[in-house]
Amino acid sequence: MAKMNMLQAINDALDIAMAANDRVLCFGEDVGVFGGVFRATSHLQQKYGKDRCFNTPLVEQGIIGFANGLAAQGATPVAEIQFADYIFPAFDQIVNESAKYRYRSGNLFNVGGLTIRAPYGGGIAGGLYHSQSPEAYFAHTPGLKIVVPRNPHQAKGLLLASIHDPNPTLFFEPKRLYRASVGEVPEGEYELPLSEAEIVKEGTDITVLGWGAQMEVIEQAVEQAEKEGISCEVIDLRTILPWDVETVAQSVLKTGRLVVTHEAPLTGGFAGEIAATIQERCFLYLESPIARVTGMDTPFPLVLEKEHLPNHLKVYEAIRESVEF
Amino acid sequence: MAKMNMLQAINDALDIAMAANDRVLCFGEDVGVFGGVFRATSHLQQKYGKDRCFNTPLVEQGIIGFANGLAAQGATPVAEIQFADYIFPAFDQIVNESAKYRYRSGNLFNVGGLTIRAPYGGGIAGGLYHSQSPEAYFAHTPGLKIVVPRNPHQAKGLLLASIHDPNPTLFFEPKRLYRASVGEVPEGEYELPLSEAEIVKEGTDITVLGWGAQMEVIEQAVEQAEKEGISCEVIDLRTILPWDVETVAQSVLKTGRLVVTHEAPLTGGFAGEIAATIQERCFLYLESPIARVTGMDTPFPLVLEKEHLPNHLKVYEAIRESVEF
Amino acid sequence: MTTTKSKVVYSPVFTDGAEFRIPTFKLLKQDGTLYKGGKKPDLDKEKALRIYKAMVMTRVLDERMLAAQRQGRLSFYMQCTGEEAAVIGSAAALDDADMIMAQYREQGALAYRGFTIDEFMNQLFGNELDYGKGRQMPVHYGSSKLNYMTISSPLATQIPQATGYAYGQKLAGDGHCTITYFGEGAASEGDFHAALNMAAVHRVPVIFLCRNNGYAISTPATEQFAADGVAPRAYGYKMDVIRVDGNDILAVHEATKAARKLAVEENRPVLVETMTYRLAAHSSSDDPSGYRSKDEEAVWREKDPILRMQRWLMKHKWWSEDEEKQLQESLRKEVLETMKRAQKRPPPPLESLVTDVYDEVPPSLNRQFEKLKAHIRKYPDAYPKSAGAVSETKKGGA
Amino acid sequence: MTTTKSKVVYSPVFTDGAEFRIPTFKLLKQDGTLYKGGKKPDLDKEKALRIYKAMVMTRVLDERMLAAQRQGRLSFYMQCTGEEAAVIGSAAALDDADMIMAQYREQGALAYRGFTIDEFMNQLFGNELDYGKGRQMPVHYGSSKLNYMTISSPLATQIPQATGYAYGQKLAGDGHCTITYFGEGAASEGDFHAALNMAAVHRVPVIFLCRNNGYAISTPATEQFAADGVAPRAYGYKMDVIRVDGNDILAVHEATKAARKLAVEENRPVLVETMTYRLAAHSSSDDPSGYRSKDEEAVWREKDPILRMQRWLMKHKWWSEDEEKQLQESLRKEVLETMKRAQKRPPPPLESLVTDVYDEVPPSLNRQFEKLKAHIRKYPDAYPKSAGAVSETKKGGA
Ligand SMILES: Cc1ncc(C[n+]2csc(CCOP(=O)(O)OP(=O)(O)O)c2C)c(N)n1
Ligand SMILES: Cc1ncc(C[n+]2csc(CCOP(=O)(O)OP(=O)(O)O)c2C)c(N)n1
Ligand SMILES: [Mg+2]
Ligand SMILES: [Mg+2]
Repeated sequence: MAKMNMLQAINDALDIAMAANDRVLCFGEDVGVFGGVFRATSHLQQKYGKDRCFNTPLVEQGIIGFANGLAAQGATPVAEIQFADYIFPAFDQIVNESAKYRYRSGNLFNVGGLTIRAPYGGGIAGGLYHSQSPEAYFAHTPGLKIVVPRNPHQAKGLLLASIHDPNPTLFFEPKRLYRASVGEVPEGEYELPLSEAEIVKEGTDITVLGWGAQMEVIEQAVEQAEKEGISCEVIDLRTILPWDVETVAQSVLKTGRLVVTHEAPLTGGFAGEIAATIQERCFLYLESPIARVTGMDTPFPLVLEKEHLPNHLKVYEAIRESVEF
Repeated sequence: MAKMNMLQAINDALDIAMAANDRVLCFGEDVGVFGGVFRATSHLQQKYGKDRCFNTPLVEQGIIGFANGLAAQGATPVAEIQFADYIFPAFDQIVNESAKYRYRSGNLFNVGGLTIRAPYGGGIAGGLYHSQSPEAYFAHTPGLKIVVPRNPHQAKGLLLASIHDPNPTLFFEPKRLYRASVGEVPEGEYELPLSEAEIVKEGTDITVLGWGAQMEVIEQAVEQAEKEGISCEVIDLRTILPWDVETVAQSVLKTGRLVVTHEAPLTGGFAGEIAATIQERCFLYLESPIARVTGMDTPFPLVLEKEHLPNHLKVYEAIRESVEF
Repeated sequence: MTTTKSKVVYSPVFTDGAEFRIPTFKLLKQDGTLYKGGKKPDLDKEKALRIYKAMVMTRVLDERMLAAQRQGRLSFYMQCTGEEAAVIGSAAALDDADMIMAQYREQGALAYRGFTIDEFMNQLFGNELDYGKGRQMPVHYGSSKLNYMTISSPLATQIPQATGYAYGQKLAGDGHCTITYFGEGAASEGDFHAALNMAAVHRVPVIFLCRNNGYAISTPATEQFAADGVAPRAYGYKMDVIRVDGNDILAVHEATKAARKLAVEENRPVLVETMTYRLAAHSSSDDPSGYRSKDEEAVWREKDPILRMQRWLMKHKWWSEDEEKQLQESLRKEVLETMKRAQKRPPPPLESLVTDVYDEVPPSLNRQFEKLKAHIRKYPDAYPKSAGAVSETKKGGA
Repeated sequence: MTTTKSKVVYSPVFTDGAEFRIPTFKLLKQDGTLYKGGKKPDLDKEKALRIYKAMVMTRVLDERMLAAQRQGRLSFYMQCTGEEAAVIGSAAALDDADMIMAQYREQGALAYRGFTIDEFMNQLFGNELDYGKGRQMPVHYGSSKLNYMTISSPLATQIPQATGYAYGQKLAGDGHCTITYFGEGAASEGDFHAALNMAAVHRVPVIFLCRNNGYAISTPATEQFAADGVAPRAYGYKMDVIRVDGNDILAVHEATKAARKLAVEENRPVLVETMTYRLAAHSSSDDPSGYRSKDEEAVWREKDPILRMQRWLMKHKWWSEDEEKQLQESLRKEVLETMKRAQKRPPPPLESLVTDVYDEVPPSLNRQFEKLKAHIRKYPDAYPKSAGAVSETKKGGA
């Protein structure tokens, strides 16, 4: 075990993956000698050479197109998109290509080796284009996996699992926690399971569900609620697609209440999918409407970011409203 | 009134808009002398000249980038994307640019004049890439309007409203109905309201909601259900974003039951958003879980398209299950 | 950092490269003789006949399958007609283990590699033997054993993928390269720019083969770009480029062989622009009379690449009228018989709806599948293709 | 249909354009004198001083605001330092009514157009007077009255937009054009390819001005493209191109003036590549010592474009040491005072969270806003920027 921040944990995972298999490659804008603008790929070029860790030209659709080809060839590309806000030029390569490669070829070909890393989320005074949480844009795409870690330990284990998983995987990193989240991280190789939600804390009155940086917000909100005697079950979804319906449904069957929270705007956000599924699965057990606490239906603002974001007070209020319904 | 199919109604709307305002332009791949691969822009180049109706090079991100610029300049571009499946290379220009132009500039600039037309949907043996229904991908984007007509009369009135609306609008056309749907269409200029759902048929036992080509499927299913004495209220959502929560909620408060259906895959589809919103708004009035009848969570298949699609039998079954819950 | 070693001028000079024309490489005249000055090509009889037979097979298949489409036996079809030399001449210049990433009009390359008429038919009819499991429209072929990437309809997406694939080959060090085919229309996509630039920067063994056939559906090349074809773009990436008469099998073959050498031996990506013409409609859904003249088509019909090669072969006495007749007949017969067989075969199994989305069917999708099977069991008449598969005896997950 | 009138060759010749170098246009030496052979520029004293003052204002603003960022007064900043001639020389060659669509490092153009220090500061501090209503990060300026499109962070998106904007201007027939600025890094995006090709095909009055400053954050131009800069790409579109010393205000101005003439009078789009260097860090978040040497920076510091112009002005006796001192001092003072004022101003109103998403606030968003206000009323201490706005007396929808 070593104390690491999330960037170090990610760097460690990449290092381990590259050491174990020389077909693992890391590339993207400024990923080479500089080690990425957040330094997640520090020292990898020095260690593994320019052929395996390198800068690409500034073209996201090219980065992912190139990565798709590499993966089809049998390599294990780990492509970085500098900010999740800049993943959209690659949307076609991801949604029409990566996701459908195996299906359309009848499994003659696949890009299962592909992992795409991108920092996402708000809270860093990033405004419209350094704050977005685009997971729901991709969650409508069968064939993709989408993973979001909440702390360094999770980041390392889930990233290694994503790299090794034989399906194209989007790995969204909560950049607000890159340096802020520090914790014990096991040394060496380990994996945490994909498509398994984790019950972070058991409770009986209400289920509170989130992922990534929002887990910290939930923790604060739940602390406050528990002070008032509300027993909360906290779940980290961890994998957005394909998601772990069972764990969530079992929890709600027990608690009868659910609050889901994410930073992305409400409409079309992934909380909607979860609410729709759970109201169907747990209809007769629900004691109050499933609540969603999310960003507002606007682009991401700057100066009033605090007002926009679903902070712990808003989550706490939703918990109370649900319990008092 | 004249009898028209949907293509003729769309062509008529474009003709009227171009005649009324010489800043209205139509362009896209093969849109010029050929009139588009479906012939929606037939004769427009002959009538209004090559400057106002023209072929573009084969580059969707360029078409929409160009259209954004034109709209910012004050023109009223109506850009065609040849198939909705090919809109993804333009995803960045739509989601990061069109949608955010007004907000990010504090209303100094906007691309409100922009309308994007694209044929969508299955049922024509199109396989993975000539069948998709991508409305939900865009419905997570505040700043956009998304409109889907169900028949020629609606198509003309909604397209004219979309062209005149001072916000960027995606207009998805159910290509399966292009020639199949024929009906009376008023002559000359008229508009149908955006963001207003339409109660197509009143009923008391259950609300059945859809849009576009799915309305025909609903009609068949409801016919069968009504034969068995189930009184259905049928709603055409018409505008997906921003959608008419009130009309749907009022209906469900009355019927206590809701089935939503669309062709796109289940997970992350817009039915999820509707179910999540309505379970919250109508919690105490719901007599059964909100049901979603959708395409499966797979890419769009070809030979087994019939099995994949949410046809009238599946919608009918969902109605029955809901009523018998 | 760019330190431009270019010369300095003291008054503003604009250039647009117009004076700078890339020549067209030709070897074979339409009468089957070589141009004066044309070097005798390095092509032995065996290879020449392999090429020629693939061309004829492609032509026959195209003619028959378009007819089948017209008869309603097939939902859709696309012909390679007129472009057989561009496609097959280039494919023949490769090692059979090199990767081919094509657009959709390159069935000739697949025929050359040895895809059988059976295999073509199974895809066209989407039957249980289709490698693609009946999921894609006709002509979306693929073969892993023949190193032919399954076609995907979104244009130009394969071009940066080819750059990536070839980069993987380079690291693997097995001496192979990738060729990617695309139309002059698809070359307008952003993915084209990304692919060529990345290939040049990362020195990737990839051949970008543009079939400039004059049209992208109805859009003539003159409305696709203002420049003299696609070739001049190579200079923008400092990439080697060659333009070649696309109806000249010998020139295409020779040029691509030389390109492959640059790619594989020197890691220099190459752009090859083949100047040709789409003699048929864009697809079975298209009618070119709406956008081009019969006269224009006639000019190009005169330049038929198959006839040109046939004449060359006959001049060498490598081929005869008799052999031609026999080949045509046997191909037609085989196509018809195979078509009948393929059409009768059952569709892919119901499970194919949900497999291959992921490496394993996830639980939620499996639930959807179980629900579908129950539904089909309830309404077997509505699902004739799959009702049999869910009859009581056949229950069970995917 | 492309009928290549190019010459024919009978053996395969590959070219990569290497022999074909685009020259660099220069007029002004670093010592303030003209190159021999350089034509005296068409620039009167008034205009020259307008340009020069904008350059100095940009430099002073950049220095002060970077310092302010270092002091924690500002969250983020980006400097134009080293590139003032490329940006301002080109903007000055336009009509003030021409549209400017910039990347983010072109505050100089805005200064030239007359954006006041107050206006800069309001945006940088996102206060209630910021035209952008505090929604975007610092340096995302915009001004409709100065025809300067609001900056958006996604790179290269403005390039095809400029093509469209200019097409609109062409149809409007008012004789105006659009200039779009972008870095040599952004030119790798697919949008670049789309924009230039469409502009050439549709004959659009647009000037594509590439600031080739050697780096895209840490990525040197040598890892961005293999070619000799961005200029050679123009030939691929048959577009007029000129390369110019980007630190030479006279050459940039002259070249852009000529480019504008081609654009406006002949509807010929033009690519202008300015060769320059980013003297500062990429942004306040960057530290260039991780990827380039002090020595390299020093070489370019010697080529300072402002000093070069200053010397030229002084040789003309249009400018003196005294005037320089005065200008510097008054600018520094104004920047500091304005900064203090701007920093003290209140943030934009709470309503600005939900307005301008659409032309009107839709009902669902209004519901979210009402809920937010109620929430803030309950927890005023947690929302210091907006608690005042929702106090009981101020209720009401957006
Ligand atoms: C991204 C994308 N946009 C549009 C289409 C529709 N489309 C299919 S083929 C075609 C024309 C392609 O022309 P070209 O690349 O010249 O190839 P050719 O058909 O001439 O061989 C178009 C527009 C598509 N398949 N993909
Ligand atoms: C689409 C997109 N991808 C990535 C980024 C992150 N980014 C911001 S500036 C920059 C480098 C730009 O370099 P260049 O175009 O050369 O301009 P310069 O900063 O040198 O002026 C990058 C990668 C972005 N803003 N947008
Ligand atoms: Mg073509
Ligand atoms: Mg740069």
